[in-house]
Amino acid sequence: MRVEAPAHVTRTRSGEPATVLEAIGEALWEEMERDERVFLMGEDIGAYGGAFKVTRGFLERFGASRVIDTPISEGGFTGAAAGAAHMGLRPVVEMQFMDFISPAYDVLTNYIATSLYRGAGPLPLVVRGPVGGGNRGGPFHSQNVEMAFFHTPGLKIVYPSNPRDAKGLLKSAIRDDNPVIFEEHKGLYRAPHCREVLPPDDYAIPLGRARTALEGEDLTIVTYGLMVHRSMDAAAELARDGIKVEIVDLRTLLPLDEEAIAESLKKTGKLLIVHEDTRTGGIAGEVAIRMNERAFEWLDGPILRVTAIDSPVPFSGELEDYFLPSVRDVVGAARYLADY
Amino acid sequence: MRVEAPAHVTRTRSGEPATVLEAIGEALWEEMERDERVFLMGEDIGAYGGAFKVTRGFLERFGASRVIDTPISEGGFTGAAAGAAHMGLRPVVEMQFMDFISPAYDVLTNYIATSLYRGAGPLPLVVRGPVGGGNRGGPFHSQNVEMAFFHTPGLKIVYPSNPRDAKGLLKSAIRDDNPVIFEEHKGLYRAPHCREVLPPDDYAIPLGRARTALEGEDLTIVTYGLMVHRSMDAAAELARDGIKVEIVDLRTLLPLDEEAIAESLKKTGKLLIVHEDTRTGGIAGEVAIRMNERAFEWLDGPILRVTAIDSPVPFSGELEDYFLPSVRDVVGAARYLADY
Amino acid sequence: MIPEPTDSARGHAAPALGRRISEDLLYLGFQGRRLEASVRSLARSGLLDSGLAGFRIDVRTAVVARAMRCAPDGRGDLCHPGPLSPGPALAFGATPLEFLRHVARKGTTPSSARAGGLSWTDLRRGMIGWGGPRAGMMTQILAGAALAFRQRGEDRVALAFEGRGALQSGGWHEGINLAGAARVPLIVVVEDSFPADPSDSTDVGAVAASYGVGFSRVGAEPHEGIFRTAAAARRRAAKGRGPTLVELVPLPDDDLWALHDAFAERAAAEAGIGESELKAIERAAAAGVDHASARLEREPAPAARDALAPVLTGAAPLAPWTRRDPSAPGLSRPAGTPDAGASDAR
Amino acid sequence: MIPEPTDSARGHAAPALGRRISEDLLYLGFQGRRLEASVRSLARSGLLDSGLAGFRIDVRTAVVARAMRCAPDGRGDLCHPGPLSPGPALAFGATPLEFLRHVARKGTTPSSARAGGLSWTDLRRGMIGWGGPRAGMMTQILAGAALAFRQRGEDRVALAFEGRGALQSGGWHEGINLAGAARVPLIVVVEDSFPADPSDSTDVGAVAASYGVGFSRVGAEPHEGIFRTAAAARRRAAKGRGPTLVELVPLPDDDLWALHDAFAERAAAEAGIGESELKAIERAAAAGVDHASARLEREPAPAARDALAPVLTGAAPLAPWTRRDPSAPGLSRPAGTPDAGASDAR
Ligand SMILES: Cc1ncc(C[n+]2csc(CCOP(=O)(O)OP(=O)(O)O)c2C)c(N)n1
Ligand SMILES: Cc1ncc(C[n+]2csc(CCOP(=O)(O)OP(=O)(O)O)c2C)c(N)n1
Ligand SMILES: [Mg+2]
Ligand SMILES: [Mg+2]
Repeated sequence: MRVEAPAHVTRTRSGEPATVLEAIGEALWEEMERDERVFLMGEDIGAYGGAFKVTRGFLERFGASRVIDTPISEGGFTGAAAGAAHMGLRPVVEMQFMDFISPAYDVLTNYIATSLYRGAGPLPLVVRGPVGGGNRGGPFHSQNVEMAFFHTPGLKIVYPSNPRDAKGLLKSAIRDDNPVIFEEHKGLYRAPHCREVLPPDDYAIPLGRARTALEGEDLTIVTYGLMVHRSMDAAAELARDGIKVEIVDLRTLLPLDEEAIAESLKKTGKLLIVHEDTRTGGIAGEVAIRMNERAFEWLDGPILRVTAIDSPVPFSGELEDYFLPSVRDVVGAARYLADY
Repeated sequence: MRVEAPAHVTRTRSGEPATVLEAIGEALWEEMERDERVFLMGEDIGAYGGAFKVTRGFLERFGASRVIDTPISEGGFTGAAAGAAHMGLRPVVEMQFMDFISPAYDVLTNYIATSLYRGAGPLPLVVRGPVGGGNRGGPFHSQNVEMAFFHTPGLKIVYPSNPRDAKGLLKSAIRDDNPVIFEEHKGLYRAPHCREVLPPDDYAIPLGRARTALEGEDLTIVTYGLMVHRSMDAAAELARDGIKVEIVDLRTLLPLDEEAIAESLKKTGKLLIVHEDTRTGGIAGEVAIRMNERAFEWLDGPILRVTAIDSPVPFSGELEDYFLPSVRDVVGAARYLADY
Repeated sequence: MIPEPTDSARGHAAPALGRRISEDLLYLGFQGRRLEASVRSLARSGLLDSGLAGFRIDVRTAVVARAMRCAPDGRGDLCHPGPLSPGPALAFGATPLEFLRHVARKGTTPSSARAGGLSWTDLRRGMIGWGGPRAGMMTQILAGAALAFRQRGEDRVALAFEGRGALQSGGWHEGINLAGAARVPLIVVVEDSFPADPSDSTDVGAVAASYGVGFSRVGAEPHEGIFRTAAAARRRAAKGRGPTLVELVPLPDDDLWALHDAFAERAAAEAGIGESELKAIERAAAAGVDHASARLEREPAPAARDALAPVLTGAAPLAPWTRRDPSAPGLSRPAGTPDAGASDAR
Repeated sequence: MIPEPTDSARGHAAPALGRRISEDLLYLGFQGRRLEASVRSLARSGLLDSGLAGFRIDVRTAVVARAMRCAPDGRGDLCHPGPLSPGPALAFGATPLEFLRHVARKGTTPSSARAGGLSWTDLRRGMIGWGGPRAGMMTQILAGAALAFRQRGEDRVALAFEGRGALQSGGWHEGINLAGAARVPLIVVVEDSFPADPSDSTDVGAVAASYGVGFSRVGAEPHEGIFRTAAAARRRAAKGRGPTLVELVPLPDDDLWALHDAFAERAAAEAGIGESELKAIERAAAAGVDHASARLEREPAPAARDALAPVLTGAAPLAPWTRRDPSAPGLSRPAGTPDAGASDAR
């Protein structure tokens, strides 16, 4: 008996606009239908359908051997995913919140990331889950995890900003032969302004390529995830003052699409990096030195950044709003750079 | 019965030159004598004296309750160190090789680094151990771990380059009320050219302050650890061509002494960062964007870096030598910048 | 390495606990029941997160905690009550208002609501809050605290409450192994606040045996039995005989409160606590909770800039350079000047 | 959840194993003994790391491994032999030369000596090498491989060799818990190559009981007994009855080889392997080792630029921009031009 796909993974088939959450559900569903080697592991992803209900209905359709409820042991099941990947399967591991990837730091950075280099073959697996602040989740349910892994050769890191990219990038991540960390911002999961009708075909978006979210000539903003939207809002405000911002949505953080950044910088001469993650050791630093290496002569001002402040993510809403980068911060920094 | 200090921790008392390893042993010994709250935990540090024999003789002098042999469970004993620190003790945790800190990544970044901010009080503890390549240890016994923690607000990271600093910085780290990661390069432990007679007094070197290792006016090299020595060798070679290099030894990586870097940059106008760790996501990026924020107008050339290549640390000597930054690399990059 | 079972008094013939302890347990029970009701109603009325509409307190956790040596001077036992469980904290001297402030994210919590859940850390009263993705980590922390007690020869015991799920996490195993090997004074209570996961077949007793640590299981025992089990575990710990795992078998809410009611009846009958005294205790407990609930709304939220609390001693991060708020620290330089070094105060 | 002990044949009355298996075990034993001696002497003469002067092979690990379904077609069982233990690998079809290449860091190893220790990964022959700080992680990896076997309904079993110390690591517990809960076909052999740590009181049987997995302990049993214990664990795994822990009690070197000699005697007496055949097997095994040792010196070290092996599929990192070596990849641009994007090839 073939079980029908549940409503939250059939927006595209019915031509309706999909949320990021639904787009992710569609990508998982379609890849599991396409390739029987793809399977899911995670806490409460089966009968319960996952903390955010991404996998609701999956157990019924694909069965308990492909939708595996795991013990609370992120390191152990990520390691097991690697073993299954060695044997030719293509695991997609859900972290209930991406903050919980930290117990898997050891196996991801040591075993998984090094496998190909060590001659043990590629390890096609995806670790995906919700990230980011704004949900009043406090320090352990709000983290962005990219910088925990950005320094590890052998991993890819993907962080989409909209439904279309989320679906297409997740499909590519699942089809990629390398381990991929896939970050999904909770603030985008069900955001109404973020719904869109997805292409009806089986599209995939290549990893490693940024997207120009907005064209402009005065200033480049390099950003990703929820901050793409905050930057778009800022750009709208800046446009009223005649400041034309170009926005580069990185989409894949590792490998970093430095060509796209450099091209935009060569056009605008000014570069602002906006990331939700905290400041020190954030991705802005790598972007800055890459542009020094590659496009220094084009710089008409310092490379600057707007980020969260250097602290854990605070729990209370008042504090968290202060902690996170705001539209006003982006506008302020962009004005400063435009006037430079 | 008072047990006498073993020979490897009495170089200073006897006025002899000490190695980095001996300097570290002296710091530990003296701090344990000074403050009974200080105690040690780690694998085989007791009767066996530690993999590198840093704590040889400590068990006899300080007893099994202050020199604690732990099970092979880096996460667990680092967590236990935090609990002991809550209760007013000052644990110094040894990682047999710092590579093994990765199972403690969870407790260090989530629990320990956030304690003060969460209102749970400061956690004075030190996690120390050998790092770095060149020892043919392969991917799991050669890592530099600074970038795993550099992005975590609430931690300090120290990485000395010589005996004097190693002793003085370790004393400060133990006396500091914050959690400190203390990296000791294996290649410096017993290096003969690295011996020096240490000041006979109970000196400490403040965390967070860089040191000018060499004065010069043409170019600034920012570096730390073993790479200070490689940069000094490069500087000697460059001096023969009349290129005067200034070398800033960071000593503490977090908090980063950006004032010291900026001051030197304002003098030379050129900045090269040399680190042994791999390239992408290395500390060079943060240095670059800080200098963009702070000293952009002084830049007479791009900020560049010399680093290891973006791969795990290879096992065989031939490969490892190719992987690591060499004096020739530093010379080449410095020449390029000097000519810029 | 045979685990030593602690003596657990089963059956209803348990001898009375004495007046002072009985009064305390009665107070804690009445207080917990009223607090449970208050939280549920505050959640329904939108004053607390809707997720708290099914909030529950397991009165047995307070009984276990009361069997410790609670002291307000920083020299008593140490307790980690679990991430959202006020029972043990109340036994260690926390007030209902403190609890409500936590769940309502008030600026009056010790961390100005920077920390989530119950960040109960108050070393004077002997409470330590969670601080990380939960599962198991707190057993490591408390094992280390217990190590400190043993090292200093203090008569103190560390008590941690963990969910059953913690036993699936490697971190928990590392913590208990370390505690067991070093025979430190630690008690870990394994509870299950959610209906047992059918796929979870962990045999807590077998786990205890594998670490050579003590084990007790308690379920619908009367308070006297639970108290004595905990007290025995404490004695064992204090004598240097190492950790004990105490498994709390899940019970339906009604059964939990029935335990309390039965205890109240026995207390009246056996411990010489009269009907009117009983009522007085109940009234006092309820009044405290009601006062706290009423006052909660007037408690202030934290101020935005409380986000800039120190992350390293002596050094709060600076406000972002793009913020123009003139009273924010570190913004005395001209507006628009990049403010580097934010996190790097010394 | 009572652990099911696998049948272990103790005592010397073990029935013979049949000719083919006996021959293989004899070969593996002779080979191992010769290899142990060769490595020690190569280490003494400076051709191998001096740390290998005390190198030892536990012949029992080869016996356990030979009880698996080894096949060279990628459809047999899967074995992780441990970080520096060739015994099981030899049983799975590795040659002495391959082993020596590993320890001598030769360019002819599968990873061109990029990986340390024995990076035995050869999925065709069913070997998987270590890849991380050791303690416990490989049990997770093999548990996942076993999950794949079960999911595809294959008659395959995963076998991991771990040190006793692994049981102190949380990662190991997470791996065995997952394997036990899912009843995947996994066997974990717990060995102790170093004299037991007196502070380590881990009771491996109790640990197995706590996870509801099978358990056997083997020590000075004759090869037949060890083989049957392993074969029983394999049958149990293949039948869907879940993992087994096999504890290998440490034995002095001499006792280990005495086991082999006694087996050879019995094989001659019972399995119909004549004296001359025995000698022929021994000669063949020794010749293979001697050939490998002799050849080792002529094997090339890796070339420096083998460091630039792919880290992501299809993309090797570029050489640093400061290297002038004209034949290094990615250096065709003018010398001195910063070469950005090194790791980012797509
Ligand atoms: C490391 C980690 N993984 C996952 C979670 C998400 N999580 C929160 S509570 C919970 C269930 C805990 O179950 P249990 O320990 O049995 O406690 P109960 O709530 O049933 O008392 C999970 C999986 C977490 N907080 N931390
Ligand atoms: C995570 C980790 N911690 C520490 C080490 C260092 N180390 C290597 S071998 C070893 C001892 C292992 O003992 P055991 O597991 O009993 O194996 P044996 O060598 O005795 O067979 C240790 C502590 C390591 N490799 N990985
Ligand atoms: Mg539960
Ligand atoms: Mg051992």
